[in-house]
Amino acid sequence: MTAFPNFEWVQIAYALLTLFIVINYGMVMTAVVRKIGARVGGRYGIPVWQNYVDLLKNIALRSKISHGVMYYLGPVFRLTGGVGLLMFVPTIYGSEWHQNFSYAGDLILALYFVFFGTLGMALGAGESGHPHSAIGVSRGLAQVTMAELPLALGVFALSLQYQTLDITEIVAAQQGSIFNWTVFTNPLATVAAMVAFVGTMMRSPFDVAMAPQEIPIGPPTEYHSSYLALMQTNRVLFPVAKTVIYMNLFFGGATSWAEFAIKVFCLYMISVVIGVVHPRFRVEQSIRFFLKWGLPIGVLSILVV
Amino acid sequence: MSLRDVLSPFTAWKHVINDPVTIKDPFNRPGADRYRGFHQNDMDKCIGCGSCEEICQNAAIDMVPVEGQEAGPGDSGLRPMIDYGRCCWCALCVDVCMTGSLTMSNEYTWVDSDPDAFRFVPGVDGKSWDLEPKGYQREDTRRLTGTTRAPMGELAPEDRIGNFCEIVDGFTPEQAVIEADRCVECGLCVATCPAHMDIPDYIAKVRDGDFEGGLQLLYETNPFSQACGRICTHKCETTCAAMHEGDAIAIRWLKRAITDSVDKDRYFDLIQKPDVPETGQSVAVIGAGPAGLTTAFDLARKGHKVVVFEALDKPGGMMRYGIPEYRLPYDVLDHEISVIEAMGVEIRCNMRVGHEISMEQLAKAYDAVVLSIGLHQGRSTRVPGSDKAEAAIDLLRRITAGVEVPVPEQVAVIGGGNVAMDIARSMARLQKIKYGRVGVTVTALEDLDRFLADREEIEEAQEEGCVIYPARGPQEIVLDGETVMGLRTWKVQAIFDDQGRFAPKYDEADEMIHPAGMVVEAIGQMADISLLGEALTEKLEWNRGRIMIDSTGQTSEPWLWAAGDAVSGPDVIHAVADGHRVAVSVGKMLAAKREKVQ
Amino acid sequence: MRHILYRLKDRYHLGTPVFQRDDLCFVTVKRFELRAILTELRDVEGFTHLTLLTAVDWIEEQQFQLTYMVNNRVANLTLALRVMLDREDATGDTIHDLWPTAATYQRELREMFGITFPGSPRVDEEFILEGWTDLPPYRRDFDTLAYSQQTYNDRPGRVTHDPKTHMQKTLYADYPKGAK
Amino acid sequence: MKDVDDKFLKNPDTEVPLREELRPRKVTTPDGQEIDIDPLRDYFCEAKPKVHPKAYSKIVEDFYNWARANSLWILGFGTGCGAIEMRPLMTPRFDAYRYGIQWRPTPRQANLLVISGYLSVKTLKRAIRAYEQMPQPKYVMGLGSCTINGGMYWDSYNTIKRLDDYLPVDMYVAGCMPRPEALLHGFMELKRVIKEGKGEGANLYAENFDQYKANQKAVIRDWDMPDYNW
Repeated sequence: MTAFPNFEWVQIAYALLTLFIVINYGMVMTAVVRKIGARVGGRYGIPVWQNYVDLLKNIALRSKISHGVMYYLGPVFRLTGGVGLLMFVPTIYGSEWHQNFSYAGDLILALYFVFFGTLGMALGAGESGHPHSAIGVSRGLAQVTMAELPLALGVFALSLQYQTLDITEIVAAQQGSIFNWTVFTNPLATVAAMVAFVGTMMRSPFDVAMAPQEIPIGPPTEYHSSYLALMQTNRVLFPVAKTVIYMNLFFGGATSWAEFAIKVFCLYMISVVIGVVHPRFRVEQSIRFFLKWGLPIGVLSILVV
Repeated sequence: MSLRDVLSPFTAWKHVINDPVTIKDPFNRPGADRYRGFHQNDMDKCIGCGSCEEICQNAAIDMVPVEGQEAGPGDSGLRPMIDYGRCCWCALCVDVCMTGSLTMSNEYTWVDSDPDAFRFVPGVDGKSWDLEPKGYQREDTRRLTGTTRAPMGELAPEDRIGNFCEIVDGFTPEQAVIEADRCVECGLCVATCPAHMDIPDYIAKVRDGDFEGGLQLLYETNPFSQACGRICTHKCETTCAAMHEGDAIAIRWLKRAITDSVDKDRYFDLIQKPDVPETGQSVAVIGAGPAGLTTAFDLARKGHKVVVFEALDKPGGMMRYGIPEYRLPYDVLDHEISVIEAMGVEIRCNMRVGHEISMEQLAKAYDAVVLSIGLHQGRSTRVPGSDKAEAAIDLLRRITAGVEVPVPEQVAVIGGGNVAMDIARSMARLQKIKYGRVGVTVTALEDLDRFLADREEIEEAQEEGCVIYPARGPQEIVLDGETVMGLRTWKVQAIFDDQGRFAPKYDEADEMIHPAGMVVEAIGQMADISLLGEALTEKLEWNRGRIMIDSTGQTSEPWLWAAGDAVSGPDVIHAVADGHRVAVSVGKMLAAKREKVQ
Repeated sequence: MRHILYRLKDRYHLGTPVFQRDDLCFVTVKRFELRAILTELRDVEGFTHLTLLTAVDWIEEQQFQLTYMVNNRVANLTLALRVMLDREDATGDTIHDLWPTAATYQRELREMFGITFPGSPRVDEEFILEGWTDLPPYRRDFDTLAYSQQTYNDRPGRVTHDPKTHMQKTLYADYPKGAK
Repeated sequence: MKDVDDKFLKNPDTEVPLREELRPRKVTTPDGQEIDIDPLRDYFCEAKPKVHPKAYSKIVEDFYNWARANSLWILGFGTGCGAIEMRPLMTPRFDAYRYGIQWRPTPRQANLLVISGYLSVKTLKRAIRAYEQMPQPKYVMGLGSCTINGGMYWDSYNTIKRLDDYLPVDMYVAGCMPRPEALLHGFMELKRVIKEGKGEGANLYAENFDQYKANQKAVIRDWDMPDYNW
């Protein structure tokens, strides 16, 4: 217990509760967002409960086939990435229940988890035997790596600014006034990170690796039934978890579930606002975009700090 | 990539507050007014001609018998069943439909988990769109088949009235091909034709220009094709599918076109006696009319020896002596009979049975006797003075025979049938030759549109100057001593009583006197059965004054058959049909007899 | 167009040209001169584009007709050369070295008509059909309906009736029909 | 039916040789090792499709069926003309997504194979492979006349006439082609069938697997794949 000074067993239950709330929140929110996107396109869009039905349907499928151990582990890793990300970030600041397992230095861990899922997918999809999966994975990884560069630089600037890698402390430093938020105290780093945010939310114009019309259907080509259900769960969990990090790092975190819901939604909408109206970049285009815009801003933010 | 390119897409966000462009209820959207949706078929209009089946490029249509639709005149009793596993909704079937019964609704949704469910008979298998008024209908101005007859030359009334020349030119081969091309070859007419000629088949031959092949087809069912090509009552044309679209196909004239187009001498090459062994059996036929000669033709081709006894000078029966020359020229008839004679039929003219030879002799000398004596006695109106009236049939015979007949300046004809028209027009010609003008009055009980005569006969008679008074009942032949002065008629109010019995009612106030130097009665004919002799007349069974026969034409005597007008009414094509029927029956009897001998 | 034909006429055996439009002409040429004419059209007259190469099966004459349609884009002229081949032999001369696209057309003709073009690249490989063992399907002696019925199942249960015979059966079954 | 030239007889079945690159053979690896390869075996998994029982409890099965019906994922594989009729369904005009219908680009994630019109033998081969890769339960919908009885390709030398000879079909939509509305009707009807628990085409396929295979092999002459490859 010495390594985890403020750990208590009950936190596991609390964390599971957090997970539950966040997954459901993600389920509904992504559906609502899709509906909004549909309205922009002049459509009605899916019912808000459609995600649940799809999830249930996938679990209800009768036949499953496997391509080996890594194939199994792919979605598991992927989900672990999402869950882990959420678990090591304080979801609600100041809440004893939803503090999760946040420790000093966990920012690095969180960044690792952002990447972890994609890596897991790479391994799993690679084993699925589908030649296009591997291509999709490599394209996806290339793009994500490039998108993470500005984030890493922005986070570096942040850690220089706050002189800590503890997310809880970063959040704490932003409490009090809205002007304490990093977005005002360090706008350059925020911009750099937000470029990465848009780039990694798997939305247009940066979702070519996942785009069904591209290489069918990218990494998850071979995934189906409960594997796909796992991935679906991650698809709703992961963006929320990622948004939570950004919220904590740059937008003062959340002190209640209501604030959480609103802030996450608003942040998420940033990528949506861009995504639903813009066409996709090709992989090399988006990489060039990150190198040309994201990277200099990130470097600049460090220099400014 | 300019800043504008980045920013302008965001304007699309304004749609988020607009109503979606999505169709809110896609399940109840009607098709366009003229959408080519699922088929409808009006059972009352459909005649089951199968043109839709024929035209379908996808073999999607079957003609099937359905309950409640019986075959009958002009209706095959079949209805189209459409396989929606084949249909591509091109609407050719609707466009070709001869009656316009087949249409399309604008309904277009039909899902089912049973693939066999998509076969249905529109109009029979109830569907939700059966009464849907919208949908694709054929445009009235557009027809895939021609609607008007090919033109044919004929003599103008003023050119034809002074002579007995044939009126109608007949189709030239080119015209015939054009006319034949209108035929959809449904074959509804075949059932209507008493002789069930292969009408669509020979029309197809005409269309292909194969007149010789057509002639052979004609002779398979009708040895009087030349005559029928001119004077047939062409009942077939009343059930022609094309009449729903416009003019019926000129089936009669097409038949004539075949017979005219083939060289007269070629007939004997094309129609040859089949190579069958002589049976040694012999048949006597009484009367060389169409029924008798058809029987003779058929039996001779089966290898029997046939002798035809004809009371008059020349063979042909009523076709020669009842039908005026301007409708059926004698040389055509002579040629026709010569073809029949070429089968080995022997015709003995001027042999009146009962005079030169008796029935008993015939019965003894021949294995079978066929009685086809026709109707050569005119019926009388029995009004006062009718003993002074002439019988139309008698008059016609005298004209044909070249006997001098009295031709007064004014003639009154009683009757509205074809014989009435024949005598009226014949007298009109004689008047024209003698006096230079026509003075014929035709009176009949019926209204003009109920006349029994063919429409064209009536019209042509009127063109030639005959005056027709419909709905007038003869009351008296006005006499001045022995001289006929005219005909007195009353207006007819009703011909039949409530029970449908013949009981004319007259309006006595509406009286007319038709001045005439001759009154001709043309109200019907009957057979002269005196030739049978008393003993045979006693022995035979009778049915309302007619010899009773079974469906094959056999009388109650095993050796005697009866055929033709005397048993089935005045009509050449009926007589031909009778002839075939009797010939088969006789042939069977003879075969049985042969077997018994062996 | 006519000038071009005049120029060609002196040196080659040309059939009677058929003008379907002012800028579209069909002309029959001799097989042994085809290559020379095509080369000249391409290099001298500016017909740089091979629009299509197709065939017609004149089974009655026992011949295949190859149609080489070339197009002069600058002058907007289309000239189609017809070459007749013996149907029994059915061997054409490859022109894939004049226009590389011809190789694809020739593969198609090989598969659909059975006309071979020795020397043409990949000409014997499958083009559209897979595992085809029967007559080339575009040949006129290949009966596509019969093949289809012998190969692919129809949905059973369909019967049709001819109005004429149906009426005969129901209305006058005992009438002696015809002398046959 | 049209007259058929009964003199024409198609070639008696001659074997179509396996393509060169698919034959089992020995290859030498760059490091000199000799290995046997059999492309037909190496490319595909082999497991015969089996009949999957329904869920143990009826309530659960009904619940599952409800979910399956309301989450129809369609394999976006346009085999014929009807593929063009699906576009308006995906796009705002009809917006089928609001009914829980969406198109997936991979058979692994699809439940519904829409055969959108005629199937040439060549396409049939691909359609069968796509169908077999779909997870159970799976459904097939046939669009238009062609899938029912051949449609306008009834006399084609290279087009099958009855889809249900080769795949178990759950729903047919009449038309040539059916309009998008009719297609939507078909989906709704299919939903009803699924909810009633009658959408068991996949089990039917597994039960009559040999029959289906025989039919498929009768027309697909170059059968260069294992009997089952899902």
